[in-house]
Order: sequence, then structure tokens, then C-alpha cells
Amino acid sequence: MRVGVFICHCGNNIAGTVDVQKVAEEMRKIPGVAYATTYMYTCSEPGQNEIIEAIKKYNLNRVVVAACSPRMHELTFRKTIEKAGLNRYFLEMANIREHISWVGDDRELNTKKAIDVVRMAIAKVMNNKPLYSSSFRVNKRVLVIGGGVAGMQAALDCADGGLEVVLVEKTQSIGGMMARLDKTFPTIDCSICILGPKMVDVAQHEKIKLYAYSEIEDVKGYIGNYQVTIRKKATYVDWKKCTGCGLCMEKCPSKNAYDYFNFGIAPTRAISIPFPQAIPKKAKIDPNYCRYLTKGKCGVCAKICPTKAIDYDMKDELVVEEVGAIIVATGYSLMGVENFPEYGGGRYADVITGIQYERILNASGPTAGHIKRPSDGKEPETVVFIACCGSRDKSLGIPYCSNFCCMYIAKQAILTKDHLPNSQSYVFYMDIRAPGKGYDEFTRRAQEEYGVKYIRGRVSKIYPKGDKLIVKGADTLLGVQAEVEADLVVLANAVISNPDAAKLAEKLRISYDTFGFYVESHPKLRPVETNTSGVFLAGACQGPKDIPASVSQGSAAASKVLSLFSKDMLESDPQVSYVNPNICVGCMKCVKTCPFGAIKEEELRDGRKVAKVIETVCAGCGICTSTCPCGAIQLQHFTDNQILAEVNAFVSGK
Amino acid sequence: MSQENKRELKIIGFLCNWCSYGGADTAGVSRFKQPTDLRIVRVPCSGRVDPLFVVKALIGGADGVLVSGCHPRDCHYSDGNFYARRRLEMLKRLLPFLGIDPRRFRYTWVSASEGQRWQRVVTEFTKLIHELGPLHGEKEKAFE
Amino acid sequence: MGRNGFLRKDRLEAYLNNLSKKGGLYVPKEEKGAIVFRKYSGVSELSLKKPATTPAKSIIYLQSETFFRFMFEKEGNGLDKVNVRIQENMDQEIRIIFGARPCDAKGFSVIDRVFIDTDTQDVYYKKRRENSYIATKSCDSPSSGCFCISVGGGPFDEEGSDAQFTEINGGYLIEAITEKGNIFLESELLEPGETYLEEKRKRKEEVERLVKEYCERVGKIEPLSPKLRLFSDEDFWKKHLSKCLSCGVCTYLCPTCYCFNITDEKTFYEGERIRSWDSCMFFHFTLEASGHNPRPDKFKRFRNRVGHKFMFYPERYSGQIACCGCGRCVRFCPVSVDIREIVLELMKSEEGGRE
Amino acid sequence: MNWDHYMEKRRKPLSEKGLREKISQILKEVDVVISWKMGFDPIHATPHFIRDEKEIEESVFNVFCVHNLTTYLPFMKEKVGIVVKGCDSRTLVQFIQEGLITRENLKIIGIPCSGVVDVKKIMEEIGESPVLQAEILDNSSLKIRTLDGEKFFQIDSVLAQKCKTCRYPTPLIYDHLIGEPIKSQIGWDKAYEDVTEFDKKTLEEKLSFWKKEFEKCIRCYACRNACPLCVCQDRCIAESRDPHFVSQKLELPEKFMFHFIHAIHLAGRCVECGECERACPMGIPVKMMKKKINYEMKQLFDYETGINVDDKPPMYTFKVEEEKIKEHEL
Repeated sequence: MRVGVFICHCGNNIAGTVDVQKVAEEMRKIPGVAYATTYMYTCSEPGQNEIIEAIKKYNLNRVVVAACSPRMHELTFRKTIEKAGLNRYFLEMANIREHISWVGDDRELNTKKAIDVVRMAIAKVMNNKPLYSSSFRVNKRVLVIGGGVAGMQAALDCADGGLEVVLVEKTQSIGGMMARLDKTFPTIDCSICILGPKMVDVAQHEKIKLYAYSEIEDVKGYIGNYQVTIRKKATYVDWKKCTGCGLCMEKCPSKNAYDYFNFGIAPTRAISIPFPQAIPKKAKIDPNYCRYLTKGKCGVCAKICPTKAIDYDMKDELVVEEVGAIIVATGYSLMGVENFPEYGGGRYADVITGIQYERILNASGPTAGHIKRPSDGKEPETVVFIACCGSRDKSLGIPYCSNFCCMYIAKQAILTKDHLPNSQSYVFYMDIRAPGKGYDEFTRRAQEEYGVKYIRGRVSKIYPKGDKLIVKGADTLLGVQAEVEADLVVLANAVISNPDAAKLAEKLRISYDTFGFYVESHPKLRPVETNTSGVFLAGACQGPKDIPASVSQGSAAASKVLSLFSKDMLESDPQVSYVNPNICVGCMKCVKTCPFGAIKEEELRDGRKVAKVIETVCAGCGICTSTCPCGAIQLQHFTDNQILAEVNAFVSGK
Repeated sequence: MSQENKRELKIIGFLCNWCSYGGADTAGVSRFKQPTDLRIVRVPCSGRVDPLFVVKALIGGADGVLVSGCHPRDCHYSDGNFYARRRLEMLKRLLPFLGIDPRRFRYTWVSASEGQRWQRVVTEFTKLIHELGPLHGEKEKAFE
Repeated sequence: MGRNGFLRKDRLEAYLNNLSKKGGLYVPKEEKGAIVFRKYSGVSELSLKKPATTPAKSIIYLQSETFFRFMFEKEGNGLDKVNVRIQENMDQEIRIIFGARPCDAKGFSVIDRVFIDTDTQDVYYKKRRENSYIATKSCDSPSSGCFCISVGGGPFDEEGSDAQFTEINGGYLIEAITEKGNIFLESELLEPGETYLEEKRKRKEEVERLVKEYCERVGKIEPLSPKLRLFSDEDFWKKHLSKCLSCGVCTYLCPTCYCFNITDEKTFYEGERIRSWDSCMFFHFTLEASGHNPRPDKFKRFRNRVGHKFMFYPERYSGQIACCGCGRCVRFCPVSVDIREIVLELMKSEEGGRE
Repeated sequence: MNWDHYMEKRRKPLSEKGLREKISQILKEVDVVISWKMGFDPIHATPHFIRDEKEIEESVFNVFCVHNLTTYLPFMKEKVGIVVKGCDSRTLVQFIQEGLITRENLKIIGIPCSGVVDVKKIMEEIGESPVLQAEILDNSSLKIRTLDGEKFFQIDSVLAQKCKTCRYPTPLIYDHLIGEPIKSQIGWDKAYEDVTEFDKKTLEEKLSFWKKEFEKCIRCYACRNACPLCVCQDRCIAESRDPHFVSQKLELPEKFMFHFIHAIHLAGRCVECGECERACPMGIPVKMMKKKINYEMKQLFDYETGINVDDKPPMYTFKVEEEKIKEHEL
């Protein structure tokens, strides 16, 4: 055994509080350690070359690098020793930076700790075995979950790149939040006008298979080979027949269905097509409001439908799609107005949310683009916008900023002025956050050109007076009470994660933060990857984002998938479990506990039944290893003996 | 554990790679100071931690053992920490029957983002072990 | 040699206290549910009424002993040069065993033939054996499962003992058997024993009669003929051993079993080479590195055990059976496997017994 | 403690004739029937593997039939008939839960049992003097004649520990039942008094208790091999080098480690048949650790081993929300 130990100063990061020379000296005393040295920046190119040369010069067959976290550089150094002709699994890293030099000031104790930790790494590396990854076919189809702008972008980029795409959209039509917007900041160009064509592209792309009004039921498999079960929810309309003529919608007698697309700002019919540009442009019955489905009589739509597309007995349908990668672009939700009682949310009809106002402004919205306030349909003269409703409010458990409210408030204020030249808008805000390109200019225009009055301060309460709403607040800049008589109050309500975000994450085995937003593998360097290889993120499901950010993430995720699929075969991670058939007694407890169904029963020639690991399915968690009573099934690179070696090296001190 | 008291105790920690080990890294990146007694063993998942590792460590000479994984539901392998929770709870309840103070062993959940929580866990566990004092004598181990 | 002395019961404590000054004194002690040989620590724990659960074997032939320790060490700071330092562990302790039974002592003579009376001696065992002094207590009644007489021993058998004491007239008549045995007589606490010899003879006859009577149910056990056909009849063994658990009780409690295993127990860069008892009842006993095992079935393992004790060993050592009839394997077997029954059936089978 | 149900039942001795008839009946359907016969002396029964009609005559059932015969079953290829007492039957249930036996290949003769004796206790009493004759008088006392003369025992005074708190005298699973079912009045917590009592000791007391006990351990593995649920048997990690949890030394740490392994591998699986303890030649209370775990399993998961074939052993499953486990915050 000839171990080489390389201790990194990491500039002063480690050497500052750890006596790296001393550590190296101590390591030299250990039998089996054929070389031990320190280096300023081991991860640097010269640093890595040092290792390669040392391996050759002292013909080392094991390497320990004591530096930063293996989560940071394990791969780097594995490649390094591979260059020098060693199997990459003959590397162990000792984390003496994050776990030692950065968290302790006592040089003496840090050094002592470092010595132990490196010894443990040496003890383990001496028990390491060479591992070789086998390769397996990649199914070059990609699943995109969510048909918002991010998802659409990802789908289109993948499809244009020649991949087959399965696009699953939860609602009746793709388009997502952007389809609901009137104009977009800072250019004030029509949202649907730029989104519409994209939606059509998606619909017409021969490589994109769209499942609208469908959800992910179950995800099995692993990178390169996923089996995804999709639930096609019952629409009660046979979409093969439906032409989207809209006749049913006109004739439907149930006129008070909740309009999800318009965030309930106005009712819709029990059978409906959400908006003119919907894709697919098909009708869908809302079973909670349909008279036939609730009371059993009516059937008007069935009668008048020219293509006899109505099917009241339709059931949910499960289909399985096989894909090699998954892009999650499930977007976000918004806090309901009822969460703001202090603003009369839910009590006063004229206190509405930003997105609802967006629909009122929208030409294809319930008011056909005429600004009418919900209560009496009057055109408002005074409109008050309140920023940060929920966002940055710890009391509501939302410490984060919703990212784009400042901008759309400015936009909506400008549009209000455009629609109603005599109107006056006020904005109560905490800070104006406009970092994007042309953003700050935009908010200034709102104030300077459109005379929008920005008041820095929080609104304390809102109460009705006649047909007006009195908005009481503080102007913290002037240090006076501010009071505005408003006709309409628009709340910039907080962006929150989808209510079922966690459920989906658990199906995909990706992690999510306390707010239900999905966690990327690295906040800076791997923003669209997740810790589950083969699953990528795009758009606001990872955190509040505006359109350009979402679109670029869509493209980013797509390019990740494209590069992943540029190979026909993928290398399987050899850190998987292995069953020694000579030891296995065939109690099959491992089969019971494997979360991935990666272990099956196999009969040997002598008729003995033993467990067998399906390497490509095994994810390398090692639950089986700690389940197996006789140690027959061992997780490679984390075998019992490797872990015990570390334990002994520390506790027995020998 | 700190400048004033340099007599360290042997505390070993088994951390899952995806959450707790990352949490410890986060603590490091944010420079959250901690006592120095703990030595960390990296495992892929808390579900990989065989209760016998804990026993082996305690019998072999450790004064305290800490196991930390992802929060329930957040396991990178979806179920690992659920199994860990049952096995380790079982162990924790068995130890005192053999005369081993259960406080010397503890399992907990720390996510990759909870650097501060990790600092708290390490600090308080180390403090506790120092209150309990060494399990093994300088010469003779507790089980000899 | 006839040297002897009489020890009054009330002097036993003082006697043992003195004896314990001459070396490590090992006596049978009651320990909740078992009688085991432990270092003497006061007469109160002494338990002589029935044979110990574990034979005295383990005092001289340790169940696990360290031959030597070894450390890998760097020479100076030279990174390449690694030396191995070996630290021998030759046990010099004087061992005095008081209160073993004649069968225990007979057991040692079985082991001696293998480890000492050969040109490849076991120095560790030999040393300990030379440094040990054994005083056996003659039995005063047979224990359940005993069959010493059937295998040529007896309640007063002297083979392997340095001295023997008999409980009579509220005391013990101690008789030296070997030179070494004198160590038990060098004590001013003893009275001359001659006067008790007659009494002892009577007792001897009486007890031997008793034991013989009990052993008659078994009859005489003699070495088995290598020609024995039944020996290779698997059904015969299956019939008797289906119930065997293949645990180590019979072998570990046997005064004559001497099979062992040698392992290096190493942590990181130092460790020790240890010799520990092995048991032919264990699967691992014959497990080969290839994974092949010539004795995969428990009945094959037990057949080997019977063969070893009653066929191969006698063949090798002039007709001596490797069994002292202490009956522990019968008495303590969790499923009451009775080796006597099996051997007798083998003997009865047509070409059984001697040629 | 309430013995009435035992006493009352003992007055109705089991007809061994009936048992033998059943055996010969099922012997037609299976390759071998496992029962008991008398062993080397009148107080030692021994497992009896019946492959031939002729062997049936020898089979017996009495207070000396202590062995849990199911221990031979796992991975047995042949079709087997087996005789079980109430306690033994729990093993079968556990086997089925874990899929270690195929019910179809098994024919079960159940015997409602009013308790078996602890032969060690008797041996203790008679000073291991050879037993020449044993008689069960009026089903509640024993007459034992040894070389040193006669001795009488109230059976209840030499009853096996497990029988004193037996909660399942009648087999929970069987194809044929011989004799009248017996009910037990003993409550769950009563059965675990020994555990809870012992747990009251201080840590120091407990540690030194086990040190003393394990000191005696000779690592003969009788406890393990007698255990029906130690499915690894020959592949036990206590003897392996890979993984290398335990060295071959005979020192306390090794012994502690071994007994921890035994207990932890039986977590939520031990059916408390007590074979481990009975098999131990050194009289170590090996069963206690497992009982303690079972006690906790009940507390944590309301799970009792070997009762219901549809249960899942708690260590091989989980709940997303564990009602009873409170996370141990500092």
C-alpha cells in the first residue's frame, strides 16, 4: 500500500488556522503513507500536476487530498488521479476547510482534528477498491412538466434540438401565468402577442407531445430511463371531436362557475375554454358546477355540440411515457386576497390582487380591457397599489422578495394612466427593486412621466367611506400620516410555491426548501440542475422569477438535456450495492427496504435463492447494506469495512 | 473543546452526504464556529448508518456518537431517513438497558441549508458530552 | 508415590490462601447458573459439589491467546522504509488448578499428545502446561450424562493429575501423583494422611461401584474400526443429527477438543496474532477461501467429530480414545444430542469394534 | 401471579395417542414430521425427526418438550409437518411475515400448552445427579428418582420463565389442534415486568450486571443457532472478516458486540421463545435484551411479534409521520 497525502493550504483559508506542515509530518509517520506534502492551492492546475507527478515519482496507488469539502472538489481530484493512471475511486478527501479551519479558531485543536480526519481518510482509502462504471442506453426523450413560458421554452429548444418532448400541463391550456398578463415590462408589449406564437409553435411542433389538463402520477426509474405515469384528468369533452367553436360555452346555463384563469375576478360557465388563444383550444366541463354532473339533469351542451364531443361518463386515464430526462417548470402560485384582512381583502370587492387587475386590464379579460372596478363597474379615478403584500413579511412566513411586483406595479400604474387619463395612481412601497435591464428607468418613467405618486411606507388599514376606500398609511420619508381616498386598491400579493410542489418533489426525489421552492444543486454554478441526476429546473418553481429569467432558465435546462443526450450511452455510477452470493442467505430483507425496487431475487445453479442488485436502478443509498444481517450486500465505496476502518482509526486511535 | 478546556472527548458523527454533510459545509462557509471534538464520517444516507456502527464506536472508545440526516420527507433517496429514524430510535432505547447513557448517542436532521442549525447541534451535543464526561477511562475502556 | 496429607475442612481457607501465594490459583466458582474456573478470591465462592460447567482446559489452553503483537513502524522519517516490530507474548504465569475433576485432567493428556509429545510442539501450550499444577477432586457420585468408566477413566482416575484429593471425614485426603504434585503437600496445615487411606479406599470402591452401575447402561466404548461401513452411511448420520444446531457447546465444553484457528486482529497499523478455539461443528471450520466447503452439512461435521474422537485419534495415538467421558456434551447440548448413543450404535453395527 | 388456568388445564393430560394418530395422518402428506421424543434421560426430551411410520411410536408430548422445533424450518426444502406449542407457533407467524417459509409446504399440529419445565432448574435441584426415572403425578407435580434418591417438585415451581408469563398458550396458527384451547389471563405489561423492573436499576448497576454475565460467555453461539429467527446462522457477521465487526478475541468488548448484534438483528423479530437462553450453557439471560427491544417496539409501533401474519416487521417498514417517535431535540 503506497498512499500519497496532499494537504492544501487553500491560501490562508486552511493554513490560517491549521498547521498543515505538522499534519503532513504526522502523516509521514503512518506506515503505508509513501508521500505526504502540502501545497498552496491543490485544486489549481499546478497543484493537480503536483499530484500526478508525485503518483508517478513515488508510484503511489492511493491518494488522500486534505482540502475543502468533497462536495466541492471530489470529482476534480478523481479526474486528476485518473490522469495519472489510478482508478478514480482510489481517492479520498479529508474535509479540513469547511469542517475544521473555517469553524474553529484554536490552531492547536484544529491541527489535532485535522490529523485525525486525515488519518481516517487514509484508513478508508486503504480499504478502497477500484470501481468501474458500466454504461447504459439513454432514452432520448424528455419530459417537461409545466406549460408556462419556461416550460414551453425548454420544450421548444429540446424539440428544435431534435429530441422528442413530452409536455405535461396541469391546466386546460398551456401559457401559464404569462398568458394572463396584459402587457409586459419594461417594454409594454402585449404579452399574449409574443406568447401566442410560441404556444402555436408548441402545438404544431411534430416532436412535442402535449398532455394538457394532466398531472404526474408517478415517476419510476433513473437518469436515462424514467417511466412516468401521467394522469389525464377527465374533461368530459372528447378533445378529438371538440373543435373549440365555443357554442357550448355560450349556451351553458350554469353561469357561476369559478374562473381559475381570471382568478375569480368574474364568473365563467361550467363548460368553458379559458381564453381565446388557448392551446389546445378545447372545452372542458367543471364537474363542480355542471348541472348534469351535479344534479343529473341538463345536458344542454351535449345537445347543441355540433360534433357530439360531450361525454359525461369520461374518467381519468393513466398513460405511461418513457423518457430519459425531466425538466420541472411548474411555476408558482399567488397568495389569495383573503390573506390580507387588514386591507379588507375578501371583504371589499374593490380590493383586488395584482394578477386580478392584470385580467381587468387585459383586452381578452372579463371587462374586455376596460378598467371597471368589480363592485359597481365604475371607472376608478384613484387607484392605490400596495407593494409587498405578504412578501418580505415574516409574520406570514414569507421572508423573501417576490421579485417582480415592483415592476408590474409600475407597469399597471402606467397602463391605468393610459386607459384613464384622468386617473391618479398611488403606490405604497417599502423599497423599489428594479435591478434588471431598463427596469429602474421604467419605474422612474412611471413617476416622472405618468405622475404616479410613490409613497414610501406601509398601509395600516383600509376602510370604506361611501363608495370609496380610505387607505390609511404612513409616509416614512415625510414622516407624516398618508391617507388616500381610493376607488380601487390593488395588492401586489406574494409569490408562493404551488400547493402540490412538495408532493411532486417527493415523486421526483428532488429537494425543496421550507417555502416549497425546488432546490438547485448549486446556487451559482449549477442553477438548473438538481441533486437528482436527470432532473432539471426551469423558471419560478425554483423561486420567484420574471419572464426573461424564466425563459433563459428554460433554455438553460434544455441545453443541459441536449448535452446529456449528446451521448448514446451514459456511464453508470459504480457506487452501487453488490451482493456476494456466497454469503447471501436469501432472507430478502434488502428487497423489502430498497426504495427503488433495485433488488430482485435470483436462483443460483444449486437452487439457492439469493438477492441480486439491478445496477442501473440502484441509486447507491446503502439502506440495503444496513438492513442485511449477514453483510452480504455491500454498497461499493461505502462498505461496512470502509466505514469501520474510519471509525476504528479515530476511536481506537491506532 | 475550546481554548480554556483543551481536554477533548471522542465524538464521532455519521452525516448523510446530501443534507447534513452539506449543512456542515454551509456552516463552514458561513464561518459558524463550533467545538472541535467532533470527527465526521461521510455516508451517502442516514439510512446507510447501521446501528451497529454506533455500538461499535461506543464500545470501541467513543464518548459520544451523532447521526444526522435529511429532514423526514427530504431524503435524497426518499425513504432512507425513515428507516434510520426507526432503527436509531430503537437503538437509543436499547442502550440504557445495557447501562450506556442514551444521551451519548443522538440522531437528528439537518438540511444542507441549515448551517446555523448544524452549529447549534454540534455545540450543544459537544457541551452535553462534556457534561457527561468521558465514557472510557484513560487506561481502561468502559467495556473491559 | 504415596506421599499424602490430610486437610481439615476448617483449614481449607488458610490452605488455599497459602497455595495462592505460590502462583495463580484457579478454582471452580459458582457464577449464577454456571460453575467456572476463576482466580481464587476467597474460599466462600469455591464450589466443589459438582463438576464445573466449563472444563479446566481453558486455564492452560486459553480459548483465545495472543501469540504476539506486531506494529508497522516507519524508520525515522523515511517515507518508504517500514519495519514490523514483533512483541512476543510468552505466558510465564505459574498456574495452580485446585478442584478440577479427574476427567478434566485426563483431557489434558489427550491434548498433550498432540501439542507436546510430537516433534512440532506448541510452545505456548507446552510452556503453560509445564508451569501448571493440577490437583483434581475425586468424584463422589456420577453426574447426569457421565460415562468416564465407559471410556477407560474413572471417578478416581489419576491420568493427568499432579495430585488428587478425596473428601472424607470432614476433610480432604490429598495425595501426590507426580513430582509436581508435592506443591499441594508442602503445607504445615496438613496432617499425615496414612490413617485415612483405608477410609479412602472404601470410598473409592463405593463410588466406583456407583459410577460403574450408571455407566453400565452405556457399556464399554472402544475405538471404532476404520473399516466401519455404517460410518459412511449418510442416512444414519442424518437420522441422529437432523436435530443438531451445529453450535459450539459440545466442543467448547469438551476437555479434549483442541482445534483452533489463528487470526491477525489488526486496526490500521498495529495488531496481534491470536489463537482462538475453533469448533468442528461450525460451518466456517472447513470453509475454503474459494467458498467451497467440504463439510457443508451439520451431520458431516458431527460425523467428523465422532470420527476424530473414536477413530482417527485412536489410530494415530495407539488406541487412545479422545474422550474422557465427562458427559458435558450430553448434559449441556441444547437439543440433547447423545454422542454415546451414536458411538454405541456404530460399535454394534456388524463390523463395529476392533478388527 | 395467577396460575389457575394452568392448574385447571393440567388436570386434563394430553393424549399422546391422539398426537401420534395425527402425526401418522400428516406423515402421508409430508416428507418429515418434526416432533419430540425422550432423550438420554427421563427429564430430557429431544427433537424427533419422523420420516418413517415406525418412528412415530417414540414421539411424545409432555412438560419436558421445551424445544421450539420451528428453528429447523427456514430454507428447509422438503414438505414438513411440525408440532408446535402456543409460543412456538408465533415463530411460524413471524416466518410467514418475513417470507422465510412457504405455508403450503407446511402442515402444523398445534398443541395448547399449559407450560413446560426449566430442566436447568431441576438439574440444579438434584445437583446434576443422574436421573433414573421421572413421573408426572396428577399433572401438577413431578416425581424424579435419581441415584441419590427421590425428589418431588411442584411443576409450577420449576416452570420455564417464559411459561409463567405466557400469553399465547394456544397456537395462533395450525392445521390440526390437539386438545382444548387454553386461555391466558396474563396481560401484556405483566409479561414485561422483568424488563421494566430491571430497567429501574441505575446505568452503573446495569452495565456491571451485563459485564458479569457476558464475562461467562464462551461464544459457542448456541444462543444464535438455537434462535429460529437468526436466519444467517453460518453467515453470521460475528464470525466474518468482511464485514469485520467482531474480532476472534474472547474479551468483553467482543462479547458485548456479539450480543448487541444478536439483539439488534432480532429487533422487532424476536418471538421470545427463549431458546437462546435455554441453549446457553453458561446461564446468561440472553433473552432480556431482545425482550427489552420488543417492549419498545410495542411502545413505538404498537407491534407484537408473531401474532398476525399480515403485520410488517417494524424495522422493514416506516410511517412518514411516526406518532410515537418524538425527535430528540437538544
